[in-house]
Amino acid sequence: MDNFISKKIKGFNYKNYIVYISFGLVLLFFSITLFNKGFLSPENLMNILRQTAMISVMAVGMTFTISAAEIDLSIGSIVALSALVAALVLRSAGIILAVLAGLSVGAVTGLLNGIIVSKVRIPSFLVTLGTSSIISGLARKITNLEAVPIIDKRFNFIFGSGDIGPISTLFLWTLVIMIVGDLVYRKTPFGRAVLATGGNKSAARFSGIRTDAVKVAVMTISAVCAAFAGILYAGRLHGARYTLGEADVMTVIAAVVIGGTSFTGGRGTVVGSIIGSIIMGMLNNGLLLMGLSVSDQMIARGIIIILAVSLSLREAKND
Amino acid sequence: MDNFISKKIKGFNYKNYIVYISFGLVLLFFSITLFNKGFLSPENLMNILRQTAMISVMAVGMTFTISAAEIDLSIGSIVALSALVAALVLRSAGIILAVLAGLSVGAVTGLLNGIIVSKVRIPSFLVTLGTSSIISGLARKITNLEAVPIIDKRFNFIFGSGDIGPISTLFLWTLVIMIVGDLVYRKTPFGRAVLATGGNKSAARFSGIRTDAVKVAVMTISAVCAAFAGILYAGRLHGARYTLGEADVMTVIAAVVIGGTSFTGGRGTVVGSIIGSIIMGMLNNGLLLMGLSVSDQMIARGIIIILAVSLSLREAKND
Amino acid sequence: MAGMVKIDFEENNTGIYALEAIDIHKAFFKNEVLKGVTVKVKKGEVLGLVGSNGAGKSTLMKIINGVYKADSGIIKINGEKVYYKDVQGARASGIAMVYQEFSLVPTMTVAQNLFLAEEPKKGLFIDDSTCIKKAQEAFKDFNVEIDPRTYVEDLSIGNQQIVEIVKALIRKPAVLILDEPTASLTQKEINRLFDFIKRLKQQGIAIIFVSHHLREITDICDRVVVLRDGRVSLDDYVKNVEIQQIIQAMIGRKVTTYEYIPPKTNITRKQPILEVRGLKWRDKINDVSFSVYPGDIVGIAGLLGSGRTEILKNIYGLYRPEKGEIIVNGQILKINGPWDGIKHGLFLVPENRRKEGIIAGQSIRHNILLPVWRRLKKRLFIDDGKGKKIATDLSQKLNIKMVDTEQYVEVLSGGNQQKVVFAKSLVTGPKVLLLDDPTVGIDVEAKNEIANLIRNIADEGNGVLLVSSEMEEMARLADRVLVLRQGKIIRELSRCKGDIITEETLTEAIQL
Amino acid sequence: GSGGQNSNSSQTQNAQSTSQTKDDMSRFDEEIAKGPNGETPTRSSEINLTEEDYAKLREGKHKAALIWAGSGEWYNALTEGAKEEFEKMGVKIVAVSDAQFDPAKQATDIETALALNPDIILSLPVDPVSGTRAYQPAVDKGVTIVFADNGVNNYRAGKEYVSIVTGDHFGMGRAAAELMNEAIGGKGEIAFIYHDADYFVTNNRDGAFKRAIQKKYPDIKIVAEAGFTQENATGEVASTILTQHPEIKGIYVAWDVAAEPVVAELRAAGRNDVKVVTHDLGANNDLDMARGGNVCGKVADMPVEIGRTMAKLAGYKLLGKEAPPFVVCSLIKVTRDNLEEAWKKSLNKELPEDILKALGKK
Ligand SMILES: Nc1ncnc2c1ncn2[C@@H]1O[C@H](COP(=O)(O)OP(=O)(O)OP(=O)(O)O)[C@@H](O)[C@H]1O
Ligand SMILES: Nc1ncnc2c1ncn2[C@@H]1O[C@H](COP(=O)(O)OP(=O)(O)OP(=O)(O)O)[C@@H](O)[C@H]1O
Ligand SMILES: [Mg+2]
Ligand SMILES: [Mg+2]
Repeated sequence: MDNFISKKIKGFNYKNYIVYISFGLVLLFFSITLFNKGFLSPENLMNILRQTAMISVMAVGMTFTISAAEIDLSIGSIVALSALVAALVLRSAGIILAVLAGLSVGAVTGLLNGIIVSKVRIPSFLVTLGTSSIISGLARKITNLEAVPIIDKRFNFIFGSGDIGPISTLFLWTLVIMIVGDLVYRKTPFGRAVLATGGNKSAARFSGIRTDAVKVAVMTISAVCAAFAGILYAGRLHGARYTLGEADVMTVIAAVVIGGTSFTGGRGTVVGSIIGSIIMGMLNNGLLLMGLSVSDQMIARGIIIILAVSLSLREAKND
Repeated sequence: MDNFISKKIKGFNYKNYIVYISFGLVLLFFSITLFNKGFLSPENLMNILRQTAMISVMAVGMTFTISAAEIDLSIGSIVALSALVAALVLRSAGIILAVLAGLSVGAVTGLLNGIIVSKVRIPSFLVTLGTSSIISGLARKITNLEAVPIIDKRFNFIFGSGDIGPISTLFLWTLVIMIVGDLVYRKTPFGRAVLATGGNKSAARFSGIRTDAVKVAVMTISAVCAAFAGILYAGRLHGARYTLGEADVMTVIAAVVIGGTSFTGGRGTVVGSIIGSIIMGMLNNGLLLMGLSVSDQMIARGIIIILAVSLSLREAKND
Repeated sequence: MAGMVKIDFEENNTGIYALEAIDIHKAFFKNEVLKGVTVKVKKGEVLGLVGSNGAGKSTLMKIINGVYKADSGIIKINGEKVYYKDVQGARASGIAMVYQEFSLVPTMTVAQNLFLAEEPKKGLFIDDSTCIKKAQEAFKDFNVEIDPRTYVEDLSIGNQQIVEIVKALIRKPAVLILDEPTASLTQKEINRLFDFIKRLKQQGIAIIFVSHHLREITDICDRVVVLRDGRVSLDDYVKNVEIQQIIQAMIGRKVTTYEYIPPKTNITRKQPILEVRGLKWRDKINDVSFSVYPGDIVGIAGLLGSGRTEILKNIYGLYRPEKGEIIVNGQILKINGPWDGIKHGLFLVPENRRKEGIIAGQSIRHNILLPVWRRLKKRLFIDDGKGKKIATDLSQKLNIKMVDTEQYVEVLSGGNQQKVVFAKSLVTGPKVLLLDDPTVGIDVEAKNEIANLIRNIADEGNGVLLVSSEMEEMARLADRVLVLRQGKIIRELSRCKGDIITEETLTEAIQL
Repeated sequence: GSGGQNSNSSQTQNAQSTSQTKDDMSRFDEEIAKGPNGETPTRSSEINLTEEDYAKLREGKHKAALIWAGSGEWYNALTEGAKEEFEKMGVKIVAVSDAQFDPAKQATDIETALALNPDIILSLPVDPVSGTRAYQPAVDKGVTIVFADNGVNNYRAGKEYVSIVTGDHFGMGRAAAELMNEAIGGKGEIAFIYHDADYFVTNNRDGAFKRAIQKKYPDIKIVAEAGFTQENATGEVASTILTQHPEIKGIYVAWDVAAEPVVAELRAAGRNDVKVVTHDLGANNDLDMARGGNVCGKVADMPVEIGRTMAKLAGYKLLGKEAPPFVVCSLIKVTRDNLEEAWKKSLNKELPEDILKALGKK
C-alpha cells in the first residue's frame, strides 16, 4: 500500500491521498478527546473494523461503479433480499447453496441494472432507484416482513460472528475483498477500461473499449458486493430482516467519495474507499463513546466530516 | 448512436420532452386501471397537486443546482429547521418576520454550502451531506424534539391550508415558484450562466462567467426553496416538527432527473422537474387508490418508473 | 527529401492496395456527408486527404476505423473485403488512427493512455514497468520530454497531441490514419513526425494523412485526394499537381495565400493600448515586458512550452502574475478573473478548443453568445430574437457548416467548432484581442477570411496579441514578433524597423 | 428444548399477534401483555427502592448505557425517567444511542458502548431475532440488562436479563377502540391506517384495536384499511381513503406523528366531522384536540414511568433483590378533558401554552 501511495504522488495526483490525511486527523481527534475512554483499546479498534466490514465491502463495489461515472442506489435493497434468501435457503440446504442463492440475487439485479443503463440509456440513478424500490418490495413480501433466524453455527461463524484468534472473520472478509478489488482496479485491463469509460467515454470507445459491457460489469460488481454484504449481515446478526441495509446507501457513497473517487468518474482508489468507510465507522464509534446526545452526535459528525476533508485538501495542496 | 445524435442535429434536445410522454403514459395507465375509482375526479387531481406542492417547490431549486453539475442533500434538513424557526418566531412576531426567519435558515445554509463547495472545492455531495447532518441535529435541539403548533390562522391559510375557490394556496405557490423559476432559468443571463457552468466550467470561465459565484448562487437557491417548502409544510400541518422533509431528498432529485435535467449538468428544464414531481405524486396516489399493499406499491412504483421512462425514450427516438 | 519520397513511391507502384474504401455513403440524419467516396492507399504510400471544413474527412476516417458504420460501401484490406462493426475490429485488421478531436483519458497517466485496451501483461496483471519503459523509449524517439507517469490532464495541449500520435504509432499498425496530427504542434515536432512517417513508409506501412496545411501535403504525401461536397473532386499524384490546383478542387476557385496583410493606415506607436511590465509567473515566464499599440498586431513566437499560452493567461486574469503590471489604456489593471479582463475590453481565444473553448452539449448559438448574455438583456430578460440574429450572421460570416444555430456544437466538424470559438471573440468587440492558435484545424479559405477579420479589428484602433504555431499565419498578420524562449523574450522582429518577417525567418529565429 | 418454547411465546407477544385468529373471544380477552415466557405482569407501582437502597447503590459508582431503538419525544421521556432515578442511585449515564430501527446499528451500538464498561444497560431492542446475538457480548460481560417493551428470543428473565418493562400495548389498542366508539357514537364506518412494518409495539397496538372493533363493536365497520411506512406520507393515504369512502366517520392512525398529515388532509377536505383516534401525545394534534378539531381521542403509555422503573429494576439486580420478570406500566386514555393531567403523567411535562390557551385555562 505504501508503494501504492508513493506511485500516485509521483503522478502529481494529490487527490488520491487526501483520504489518508483525513483518516489521520479523525484518528488524532478521537485519540486525544477519548484517550481514557477505551477508544484506542484493541477491542474497540477491532469493533470498528468489524462494524464497518459490510460498508467496506459495498464501498469496494461502488468504487467501480462511480469510477465508471455511474451510481447504484439499489445496494441497500439487495442487502436485505440477499440476506433473506440466504437465510431461507439455509433452512433446507447447505451453506454453499445458501451463499450462491444470496449472491445470485445481486448478480441478477446488477445485470438488469446494467443492461437497462447501457442499452436503454436511462441514467443509472433512475434505474437503480426503480429496481431498489422493486427489490425492497420483494424483500418485504418474501417472508411477509418476518425476520428469519439462522441457527447454522458454521454459517454464522464463517460469515460474521466468528473470530480467528483476535481477528474477526468479518475483517478477514474485508481484507480479501479489498485486496482482490484493489488488484482488479489497478492492475487489470478491466480496471483500466472502467477508469477510461468514466474518464472519457468516447476516448475509451475510440481506443476499442466496449463501454456498454463495462457499464454492465460495474453495475453487476456493486450489486454482487451488496449481496455479499447482505450475507455478512446475516452471519453477524444470526438472522435476516427486510430492513437490513436500508440506511447504508448514503454511507457507502459517502465512504467512496471521501475515499477520493470522483463522481465524474475516471479517478479513484479501492483502498481509499475502505479508509473512507473506516472513517465513517470511527465517527459513529467515537461520538457514541463521547457520550453525546443523539442530536449532538449528528452535529458533530457533520462538522468533523467537512473539517477533516477541508483540512486535508489544504494539506495536500500545500506540498 | 447516430440516430441519437441526429436528434440534436435538428437542434432539438429530445430529452426535454421525454418527461411529457412519461407523464402521459402514467396518466393513461391510471385513467384506465382506475377509471371508476375516482382517480380522475377533480378533487383527487387537486389532491395530487396539493400534496406534491412542496416537492415541486424544492424540485425547482434543485433544477438549478443539478444544472450547474452540483447536488444538494441538505434540503431535507433545511425543511425541518426552517419550519420550526418560522413556527417559533410566529409565537412572538408577525407572519412576515416568521417567513423571513424561516427563509434565512435556507439562505445561511445555502451560502455556507456554496462557499465551501466553490472555495474549498469539496464535492457538493460531501458538503451537503455534512451540513444536512448538522442542520438536522440543530432542528432536533432547537425544541428538544417537541412539535411546535401554529395557531396563526392567517399564516396557515396563506401557506398551505387555504383554498381560493377550488384552488389550494399550495398549488398557487407552486405555480408562482414555477413561473419565476422557469423565467430565471430560461430567459436571464444568470440562467444561461448556470447552464454554461454545468456544461463546461472552464469554458464558461474563459468566457467571463464567475463560475464560483454561480455555484454559490445555485446552492443558495435550492436551500432557500427548501426553506420555503418547510414553511408550506408548517402551514399545511398547522405546526412544525423535526421529522419534516426527512424522506424528501431522493424524491426531489428523482423528480428533477425524470424531468430531463442531466446529472452531468448543462441541460434541463424547470417545468420538466415540476411534471416529474407530479408524476411521483400520481404514482403514490394511483397505487393507493388501487388498494395495493405497501409492498406491492413499492414493486409497482419501481416497475412503472423504469417502464415509463424507457417507453418515452423509445417514443422520443423513433419520431 | 522529396526525391526520396518519389523513389519508394515508384517501388510500391505495382504493389496491391493495403486499404480500399469503395463507394462509401454516410448521412447523419438528413445531412448527407459522404455521397459515394472511394479512396485507396498502397503499402508504403502516404495519401494526403484534404477538403474544406465539414467536407467529410474525419467521418470517412472514422468509418474506416470502425467508429461509424457506413450507410453503404465496402472496405478492403490487402484486396480482401473486411467487415467490422467497431474499433476492435478495425484494429484486428491492422488499422490505427490519430483522431482529430481529443481522445485521451485526462484522468489517467500518459503510460496508461498509450497502452489503453492492449496493456502488456505479466501473468494476470498489467506490467506497468514495461509500459513506462516502452513509453519512455517512444518519447525519446520523438525527442520530447514527457514523463509517462504524469496525468494527461496536466499536459499542455501540444504535448497531449504528441501523446495521441505516439499512442497510434506504438500499436505498430499496417494502416495508419492521421487526422490533422500537426494541429497545435510547432515546426520542430512536425519535422519529427515527418521523419517518422518516412520511416514507416520504408517499413511498407500505408498512411492516410489529413491536413489543412497544403505545404505539408506536398512535402510528405505521394498522392492527394480532395473531398468536396461529399465527393472526390481530385485524386492524383502530388508530383502532378500544384497547390493552387488543390485549392481549386477544394473550393472551386483560387485563393491567394500567405502574403502579409498590411494595416490600412500606418500605426502611430505613442500611447500603447496594452502594456506588460516585468511579468513573472512561476518558472514559465521571467520578466517579460512589451507594448501593443492601437492598430498593432503583435505576434509571440516560440517553441512548444516556451510559455506563450501562459503570457496570454496572465494578461487575461486566468493566472495571477507573481510580479509585474498589466496596463490597458494607461490604466494599471487589478484583474481577478476573465470577467474583469473582459470588462476592460480584453478577450482571449484559447488554444484548447475542447477544454476551454466550447460547451459541446449546447447549441452553436449558446456558445457564440456566451460572453455577451448580459448585453443582450432587454429589461429583465434576454432578447433571444436579437441573439439568434447575431449568431446566425456570425456563423454565415465565418461560413460555419451547420444545419442551423440550434445545432449542438459537439456534432460540428473540428474546424467548424474552432470557428465557433473564434466567433465568440467577435461578439465581444474587444479592444485587446488575445489569440492563442486561433485557426487550428481551419481550412485555407476560412483562414483567409479570419486573417482579414483580425486585421480589420486592428485597423479599428484595437490591439491584437497573436500566438500561433503556424509561422505562415504569423508572417501573414504580425507587424511585430516577440521571440520567446523559456519564458524570456530573446528577440523582437519589427517590420517598421526593417526586419523581414517570413515563415523562414521566424522558424530560424525560434530555433536558434 | 425450552429455547424453542421461549422463542415461540415471545413470537406470540410480537408480530404474530396481529395475524392471530379472531375467532374465539376468550383467547382475545386474556390478550393482556404477558412476559415472553408467559410470566404474569407486575404493576410498575410495585417497584420501589428505599433510601437505604439508594445510599447503597451510590457507593457502587455504577455506569449505565442507554441503547434505544429510535429517538423522539417518547424516547426523550424514557431517558428522562431513567436519568431521574439514576441520579438518585449515583449512576452515571455514559452513552445514549439511537439505532434508527436498524438491528445492525443496534448491535454496533452495544459493542461500542461496552468499550465504556457500563455496569447497566437499559435497552429497547429493535429486533427480537437478531437481538439474541446482538446482546450476547453484554451478557458475556455480565452487564445488568433491563429491556423496555420487548425481550429477545431465547433469553430468560433473571438469566440473561433482569426483566422487561413495557406499556400495555394490547390495552392501548383496546382503549383506542373504546375512544373511537365514544367518538362516533357507537356506530358507523371507519378507516384503519396502520404501521405496515415489522415492529412489535405498533403491530400489537394496531392489531388489538382492529380485533377490539371487530369483537366488541359490531356496529362499527372498518371499511378502509391502509398501511404506511413513512410517518410523513400518511396524507396521501388519508386523501385517497376520503376519495373512495367519503362516508367514514372516524379514522384510526397508528401514532401521533403519523396522524398529523391525516388531520391536515381532513382539514383540506373540510371534513371536521371525521374523528381521529391515535396513540401518544404530541403538541400539534393535542392543540387540534383542545380546539375541538378532528382529533378527539388518544391513548398514551408512560415512557417516563417506564424509564424510572427500568432504572429501579437495574438497582434491584445490583442490590441482589428479587426482581419481577415482567412489569407493565399503566396507560392513559386522553381526551380534551384530561390533556393537562395526561402530559404530566405520561411525559412529566406541562401542557404547552398554546394548548392551555385553547383550553381556556390561560
Ligand atoms: N456525430 C455526428 N453527428 C452528426 N453530424 C456529424 C457528426 N460528425 C460529423 N457530422 C457532420 O458531418 C460533416 C462532416 O464532418 P467531418 O468532421 O467529417 O468534417 P471534416 O472534413 O473532418 O472537417 P474538418 O476539416 O473541420 O475536420 C459536418 O457537417 C458535420 O456537421
Ligand atoms: N502541469 C500542468 N498542469 C496543468 N496545466 C498545465 C500544465 N502544464 C501546462 N499546462 C497548461 O497547458 C497550457 C500550455 O502550457 P505550455 O505552455 O506548457 O504548453 P504550450 O501551450 O505548448 O506552451 P506554449 O503556449 O508556449 O506553446 C497552459 O494553459 C498551461 O496552463
Ligand atoms: Mg475533421
Ligand atoms: Mg500554447
